[in-house]
Parts: sequence; structure tokens; C-alpha cells
Amino acid sequence: MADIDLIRNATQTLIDHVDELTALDQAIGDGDHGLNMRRGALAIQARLDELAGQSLNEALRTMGMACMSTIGGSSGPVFGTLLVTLGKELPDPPTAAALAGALDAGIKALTRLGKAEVGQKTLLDVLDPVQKVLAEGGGQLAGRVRDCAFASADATAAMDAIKGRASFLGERALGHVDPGSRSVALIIGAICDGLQSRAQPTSQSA
Amino acid sequence: MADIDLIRNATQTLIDHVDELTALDQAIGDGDHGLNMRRGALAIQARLDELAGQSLNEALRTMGMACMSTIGGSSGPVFGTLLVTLGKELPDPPTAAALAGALDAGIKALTRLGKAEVGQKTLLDVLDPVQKVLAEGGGQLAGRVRDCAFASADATAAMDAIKGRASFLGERALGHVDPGSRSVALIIGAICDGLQSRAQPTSQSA
Amino acid sequence: MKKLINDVESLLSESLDGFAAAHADIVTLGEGGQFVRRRSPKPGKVALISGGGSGHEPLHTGFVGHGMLDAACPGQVFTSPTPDQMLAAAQAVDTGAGVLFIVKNYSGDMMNFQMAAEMIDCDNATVIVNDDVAVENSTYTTGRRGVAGTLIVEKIVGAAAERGDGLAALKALGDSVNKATASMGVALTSCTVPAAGKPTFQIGADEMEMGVGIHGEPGRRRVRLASADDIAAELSGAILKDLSLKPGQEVLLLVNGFGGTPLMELYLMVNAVHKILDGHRLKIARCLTGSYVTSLEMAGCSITVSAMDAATLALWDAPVHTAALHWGM
Amino acid sequence: MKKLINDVESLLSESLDGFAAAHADIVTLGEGGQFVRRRSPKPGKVALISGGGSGHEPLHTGFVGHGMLDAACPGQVFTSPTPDQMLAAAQAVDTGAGVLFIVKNYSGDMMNFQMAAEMIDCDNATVIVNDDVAVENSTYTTGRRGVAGTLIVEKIVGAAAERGDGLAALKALGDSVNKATASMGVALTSCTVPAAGKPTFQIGADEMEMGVGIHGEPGRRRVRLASADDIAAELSGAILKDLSLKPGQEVLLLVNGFGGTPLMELYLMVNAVHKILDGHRLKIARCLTGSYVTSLEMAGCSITVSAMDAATLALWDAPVHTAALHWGM
Ligand SMILES: Nc1ncnc2c1ncn2[C@@H]1O[C@H](COP(=O)(O)OP(=O)(O)O)[C@@H](O)[C@H]1O
Ligand SMILES: Nc1ncnc2c1ncn2[C@@H]1O[C@H](COP(=O)(O)OP(=O)(O)O)[C@@H](O)[C@H]1O
Ligand SMILES: [Mg+2]
Ligand SMILES: [Mg+2]
Ligand SMILES: [Mg+2]
Ligand SMILES: [Mg+2]
Repeated sequence: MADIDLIRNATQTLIDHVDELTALDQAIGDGDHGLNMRRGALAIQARLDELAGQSLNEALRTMGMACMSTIGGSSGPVFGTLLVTLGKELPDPPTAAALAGALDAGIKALTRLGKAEVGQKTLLDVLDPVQKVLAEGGGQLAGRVRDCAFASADATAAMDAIKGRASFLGERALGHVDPGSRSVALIIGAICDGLQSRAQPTSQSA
Repeated sequence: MADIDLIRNATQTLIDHVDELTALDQAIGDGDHGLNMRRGALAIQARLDELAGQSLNEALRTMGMACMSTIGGSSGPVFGTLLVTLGKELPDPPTAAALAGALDAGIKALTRLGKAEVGQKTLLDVLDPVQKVLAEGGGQLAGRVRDCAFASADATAAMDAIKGRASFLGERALGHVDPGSRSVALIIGAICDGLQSRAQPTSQSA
Repeated sequence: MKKLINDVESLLSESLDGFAAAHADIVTLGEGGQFVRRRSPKPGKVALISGGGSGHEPLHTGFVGHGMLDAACPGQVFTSPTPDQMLAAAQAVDTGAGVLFIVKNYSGDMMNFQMAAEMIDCDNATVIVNDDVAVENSTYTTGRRGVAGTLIVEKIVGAAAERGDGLAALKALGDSVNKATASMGVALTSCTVPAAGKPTFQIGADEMEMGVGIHGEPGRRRVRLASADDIAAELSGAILKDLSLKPGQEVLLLVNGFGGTPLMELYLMVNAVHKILDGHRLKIARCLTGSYVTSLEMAGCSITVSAMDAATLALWDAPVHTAALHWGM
Repeated sequence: MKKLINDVESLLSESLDGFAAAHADIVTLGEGGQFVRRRSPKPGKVALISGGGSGHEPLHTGFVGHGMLDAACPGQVFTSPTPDQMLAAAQAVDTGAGVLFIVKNYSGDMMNFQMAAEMIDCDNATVIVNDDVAVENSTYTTGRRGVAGTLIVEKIVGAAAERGDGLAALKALGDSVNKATASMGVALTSCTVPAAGKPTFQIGADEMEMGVGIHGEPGRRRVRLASADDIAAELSGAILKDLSLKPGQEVLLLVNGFGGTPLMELYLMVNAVHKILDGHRLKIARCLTGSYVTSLEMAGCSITVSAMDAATLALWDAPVHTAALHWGM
């Protein structure tokens, strides 16, 4: 079954960070990322009752479709496709290995959709290292995934932008964190925090 | 004959005060008075050679026509009509009494043209008291005319605006000097200064 | 001051040159930029001439052409043109049927056009536009200002002139359209007269000027920035009070931007005013939205309501072919 | 932030309501404001659908009508619309001859339109507009942005669709017009996304952003404010370098304001560019001046040059009846 608390927390984190995300997108993009993510988060929160009755896979698909039909911009198709793909690929309940596999499928779907590759200062630069940590497995996984997500988002600041709006900025994007990457880190962070606080001390159940 | 030095000084004073006149018109009008007066002053200065060969009456008419055809706005017709009327009415050389008569005719012409009356915060509120001082005659006339002109311009600050653009401002015009009045004071001041410095100690030759 | 200019002194003439080049199929620029005239004057037609200070574009030059003005005289920014310009324009476009001047009620425009009218030797008449209800008329004022309603007068009288109406009829029509038209505006920011180089007025980040004029002149009062609905209510309230229309009356609505306000906001204002006029059971027969009578880059808008009947609606709908208004042909 | 709005959340829908009310003779608003469509679709005609983030008005909604678009999907301010909107629009305007999407080259628009194109069950094709030469194309970028040239593609392809051209021919025509069209812009001030509440970028009082995008995205470089002639030289230099036209070539010139720049300055830019194109012995066959592809209230402008031949000129001149472009009928 879908974990409503995790969904509520992850979406709420995005809503709470709307100004930060706006500022990041203003620095290297067109300034709408915060509002886009908030619109998507609110659309998901409006469906919490419906989601509560769904399986993890159904819920991921519902959330993906909600993103796709309410967000627009780059984030709509990107987060939508990611969630829909995860919904297709994940067993319920998921294992870390299964999550790694599903995330790999998600990254491939995004690459097909948006023609971006890892290293081009998009949220792929968070998803890819996180996928690798999951695939590797091991102890303290939730904490390590969380740290990896935030560190990877921060690391986008050093990258030249070559996809998305920031691509028009070229070298001038240097020094600024990619807003979509920050969003992904916030979502992953919220999920990992939730899992950790709940599953202590079972550190393996990411 | 036209007094080229007086004309040069009077027009130059306006050009030198362009920013002040702009600021006055920005406060209660549309901000173009400084530029309007400068445009007229430059048009007159461009005709100095021509003016040098003209009688006082011809020169006043030439300057009036130059104002009329280059300034536009309220100032164009107002200063144009004033100068043309003075050119029609003045004997050459003029006496103070003749000047008082000509100025009275000028004020009447302006009242016909612009439908404004004394007391409505326009340059009539400088011309009218100056005319009265001239009509009164007496000693130190240039100095008294000069002082009257500046004091009268200053006094427009206390008036409610009821003609010209500032009329739309109503009570809010209170506290601001009327720009056209200030221009007239500057012109009269320059002329009086010129006459005084030249005619010392013959204080009657205004 | 941030503007796309080369030199403040030549701004107007360079801009007129660009305008004439861009619309060479419609207009010709008079000698020395004194006026813009319709490329092909129509013999036997009363010539319509307007003009005023520049900075309100597309008014008036953008309204020269078939079905509207025969000539427009552009003054310096916010400064009435000179009588010379009006005389030169009249000479260029009069075809013997006389000249009708359309003049916005500002003392500068009134005096300059009046001098031109006195000097001109052909038949002529003048329609004075004074549609701005922001400042109450009183015996102590020059009267109401002429603002965005000028467009409506020029369009309707222009159509009547095009169909061949005579000078007296056009003058009467212009006066009656003006009487049936009322406007009021609001400014959120100031404009900057290029040659002055700094904003005409200072205004706080949370303030607006209610009843502002199209030169950035002060209006009724400086108040806190309000919602679009509240602004629409105040502007249309003043307008409707002035016009006192009967329920069922057909009106033309003009939501006019001052130059710095995006279309998106203007259409939002259309929506707001629509609701109010609906509430008064007035019928919006026609609606024009855009920046037509501007104050350089000032942010803000004006609302104009003009009471229409079948005859004036037909004249509004009649073909027009100018740089800024273009329909029916 | 100073805007004529009630509530940031409802800004778009209120504005669309106003737009639909103002142009009820031309357009109809789709359910929930998902799209604006032509009031009377033409049976058997390929349906042209465009769309993109709002804030660029009149693009695209203002170009819906006879001879141009059949529908436009407005996204939130500066945010691509969703595939749902495009699907709903296609369903509303497809008359069996297929759908042509006209998409500006931004990753958001590209992905959303692509998803719609994959889901749609009628014949469809997509023309991608990428006329902005400000940022050099390279293997590492999404490519060039789609900016004011979009208007030209929509007008010319729209006229061809109106006369009955088929989907493949329209797609080929759109691609070739896009290829013959190049644009570049400059910003003097920033725009403010309503929901963000503060300017998208900070810019000094004496600076300008050369090569700015229509979302206020950074351009080539931030430089000292230059004269209109110098700006025109840099913009048209980059454009002409990209197009490499032969002397004698006929072109369409579009001088487009970004929303906060008065017409007076835009015409001055027309004059400046005219001199430059004359110097290259290019023939300006048509010229359009105005704020058509805007960035909210941003001050600045873009120059677009599009190489034309007799066929495309005829399509440009063909009748059009939309809220923002209107001629020939
Ligand atoms: N082609 C792409 N592939 C993957 N992610 C992308 C792509 N383009 C943009 N993104 C992500 O989307 C984010 C921007 O989203 P957002 O601002 O909401 O949309 P837009 O860029 O359309 O304004 C970027 O920070 C980036 O992480
Ligand atoms: N009707 C009038 N009669 C006399 N003087 C007037 C009249 N209207 C305006 N003025 C004078 O003209 C001045 C304004 O001139 P200016 O700013 O150049 O023209 P405008 O008012 O057309 O912008 C006012 O300060 C006032 O002294
Ligand atoms: Mg963005
Ligand atoms: Mg003035
Ligand atoms: Mg003036
Ligand atoms: Mg966006």
C-alpha cells in the first residue's frame, strides 16, 4: 500500500522550499521551478484520500499522472515520467535492489524523453548517483542515499548547463545549483528521513 | 535697435536653469517646461545675427514668432503672443510708462488666448504685479521690477492651480512654484540686471 | 533612464522616420517631420487633423489612414505641436471640403490649435475631447483632460468623414461622441520624459496614483495599491456616475494600457470591468484592449466607456486601415 | 511587485476570461481554460495548434483565428502547458485533416508537446521554432530558443493551412520559414513573474542584457547600456551572420517590444535597423512593429529578420483575423 505519510512529507517539503527553488531557477532559469513543484505537490496532496486506497504501484502512477497534467514546464513531464516508470517497475513492497532497478529504468525513460545525459546539470545528476548507491546496497542505506542526494544536488553547482533553460546560460550557470536537482534531493531526503525515523534501527529498509 | 546682449543674457539664463524649470514642471505639471523654454531660447539665439539688424519692435516680433513656431506646449503660444504684442505696442526706445502700457496689452492678449486670469497660478501672476510696478514708475525701477518679478514667482507657490496642466492637481499644487512664472521672473531678472549694470547710476532707464 | 535611443534631441525625428518607413503603404512624412499624413488623400472629403505631444503612441500618428485621420502633428514629448505644423498639415491634406481639428483639452493644445484655426484660410472646425472624469470640472479649471476617449472620437468621426459627411455634421458628431464618452486611469509607476532623464513623479512601491493623466500628471489621490477588482470598481464607478446610462444601454469598452503594463493584466481588467458593467445591466457591444493612448513606459491603465447606438456602432465597425487600428479591409 | 491583479493564483484564468470576453467574435475558451480555440473551425482544414507559457501575450492566444492558429494552449506564466491541454485542444479543433503543432524550442514545451503527440490518435506533425541566434548552437545545448520568429511561422503556415494545404506540406513550409528566420533581443530591465513576486534578474541602471531570452533568461553577456544604433548593429549583425543573405534579398523585419518599451522607441529601432539592412542591400518588403512576443513588463526589444520570396510574402499578406493581427478582411 502507498505510504501516505511519506507522500505528505515529501510534497510538504517541496511546498516549504518554494522560495528557495524559485530563487535557484531565477539564478539560471526562468524562475518558475518553485511554483511548478508546489503546483504538483498540491495536486498530489489533493489526492491523498484516493492515494490512501491504492497500491504503491497505483499510487506512483496516480502521482505521475497528476504531475504530468498539472505541472507543465520541464518538471511536469520529467517528474511525471519518472513516477509513472517507477510505478510500472517497482514490486510492492520494494527492496533496495528493486528500487535500484526501477530507478535505472526511470533514468533511461528520462533520457529518451528529454535527451539529456548525466553530467549536463539536470536532476539526472542526482538520480544517477543515488541509483548507484542503491544498486551497491549495504548498511545505513537510507542515510547514505539521503547524503548522496544532497551532495549530488550541491555538486551540480560546479557543472556547465547544457540541457533545460539553464543551457542558454552556458558557463554563467557555474556556481549555481540546478533547481530540479535540488527538488529531487528534497524529495529523496524527506523519504529517507521518514523511513529512517520509522524503521530504526533496521537501517536496510530504504 | 534690439539689444543683443540683453537677448543673449535672458535666453542664456533660461538655458542655464533648464533643470530647475524641469523640476518645477515635474512637481505640478508634465515636466517639459524646462525643455520648452530651452528650445525657444536656442531658437532665438540661432537668430541673433538677424535680430542684431532689427528694430526693437521687429526683434520682439521675430522672437515671438520663433517662440510660436518652435516651442509648442502652453509656453509657445503664451510667450509668442506676449512678445508679438509687446512688439506691436512698444515705442523704440521704450519708456517705463510705455512698457507698462504694452505689458498691459500683452496681459490682455494672453487672457483672451488662454482664458486664464490673474490669481490662477500662471505667469500672469508675475506679469501683472510687474506691470503695476512699471505703471507706478519712480526710482530704482529696474531693481524694484526685478524684485517684484522674483517675489511674485515665489508667491505662486501659495496659489491653488486653476489653469494649465497644474490645474488638474488642485490643492496639491500648493507649495510649488509655477514653472512659467519662474521663467518669466528669470527673463525679467536678466533684463533688469543688464539694464542696471549698464545704466548705473541712471536708475530710471528700465 | 533606460531607453532605446541615440540622442534625446533627435529621438522624435528618428522615431518618425522609422514610423514612416514601417508604414510607407499608409502614410507619408511631411517636410521636416512636421506632420504625418495619409498617403492617398480622398478628394472631396473633409480632412481630419489631430495632433498633440508625442509619447502617447500610437495616438495620433498610428491613427492616420483610411477611415480615421488624414494627418497628425506630433509635438515634442508631452508638448503640443506648433501652429506651423497644423497649418502645413492642413495645406497638405485639405481637398476643398474643409478641415476638422480634433484636439485634446490641454491648454497648450488648445492655444496652438486655436492659433492655427485663426490663421488657416479654408473652412474649419474643432472638436475638443475632454473625456477624463478623474478631476471634477469646476469654474476654476481648464476643464477635463482629453485622454483615451480621443481614439473613439477619431475612429467614429473618421468613418463618417470617409463616407462623405460634411464639416458641420462631423463637428456635431464629434461633440456628441465626446459627450457620451468617459475615461479614468490609474498609474502604478511613473514615466520618464527622455529629455528630463528622470521619472516625472516618485511613487512608493505600494502606492498608485488614482486618476492619473496621460502625461503622468497627478490625479485625484495617491493611495495604497489595490486589487484589480477594486481599481476597476473605482474607475468605472466614476465613469458611470458621469455618464449615468440606462440599463440595457450598449457601450464600447476600451481598456487602455499606458505603455508598461502587459496585455495579460489589461485582459484581467477587461474581465473585472465586464463583471461591473454586467451588474449595471449595460451591454458591452464592442471591446478594444491594448496600449493605444500611452504615457511612454508608465505602468497602469485607463478604462473608457462610450455609449453607442446603432449609428455609432456602424461607424466604429466601418473599415479602418491605419498603423494601429486595422479592420474591415 | 506592482501589477493589476487580484490574486496570483487566479491571474491566468481571470485574464483568459477577459480575453475570451473581449474577443468573443473570434475565439472560444475551452473547458477550464485549457485552451483558446477559433470560434468557427474550418472543416477539412489542417488544425494548427500552438501554446507555451503565458506572459508572452499576445503570443499565442492573440494569434488564434482565421488565417493563423486554430487553438492555443496557455500554460502558467513562463511554464509550458501540459499534454492534457494539447489533447483537449486537438480534440476540439481537429476536423479530420490532422493537427500541426507549432512549438518553441524549450525543453519543457518540447517534452509536453511530444507527450501529447504520442498520445494523440489523429495524424499530426510538429514544427519546432528556434530562431534565436543569441546563443550559439552547439552539441551540448538543447539548441536555439524559439522567440519572436514564432509569430512569422504561425502567420505564414496559418495562411497556407487556411487555403487548404495538407499536413506534410505545412510541416515542410513551417520548417523552411523557421530556417529562414533569425532573431535576437536585448533587455534593459527585468520582468517579474507574478507568483515569484520579485524581478527575475538584477541589472544595473546603466547595464543591458544582450541576447536575453523571452523569459528574462540570461543572454550572451551583460554590458553597458549602448545607443540604439549600436544595439541595432549588434543584434542585426548576429542575425545577418546567421542568415547570410544575398544582396537584393527581400526580407520581413519584425521589431518586437518585450512589453515595457514604448512604440516610440520601437520605431526608432526600426529606423536604426533600416539603415543597416539598406547598407547590406537587403530589401525590407514588409515590416511589423509592436509588442507581440513579450516577457511580461520587461523593457527591451528583439529584432527578427525573415527571408521571404513571392510565395511566403503572399502568405504573409493573406487575410488574418485574430485578436492581435488583423488585416485583409
Ligand atoms: N531535458 C531534461 N531532462 C531532465 N531534466 C530536465 C530536462 N530539462 C530540465 N530538466 C530539469 O527541470 C528543471 C527545471 O524545471 P522547471 O523550472 O520547472 O521547468 P522549465 O525549465 O520548463 O522552466 C531543471 O532544473 C532540470 O533539473
Ligand atoms: N492658459 C494659460 N495662460 C497663461 N499662461 C499659461 C496658461 N497655461 C499655462 N500657462 C503657463 O505655461 C506654463 C507651462 O508651460 P509648459 O510646461 O511649457 O507647457 P505645458 O503646460 O503645455 O506642458 C505654466 O507654468 C503657466 O505659467
Ligand atoms: Mg523554470
Ligand atoms: Mg509642461
Ligand atoms: Mg507639455
Ligand atoms: Mg518555465
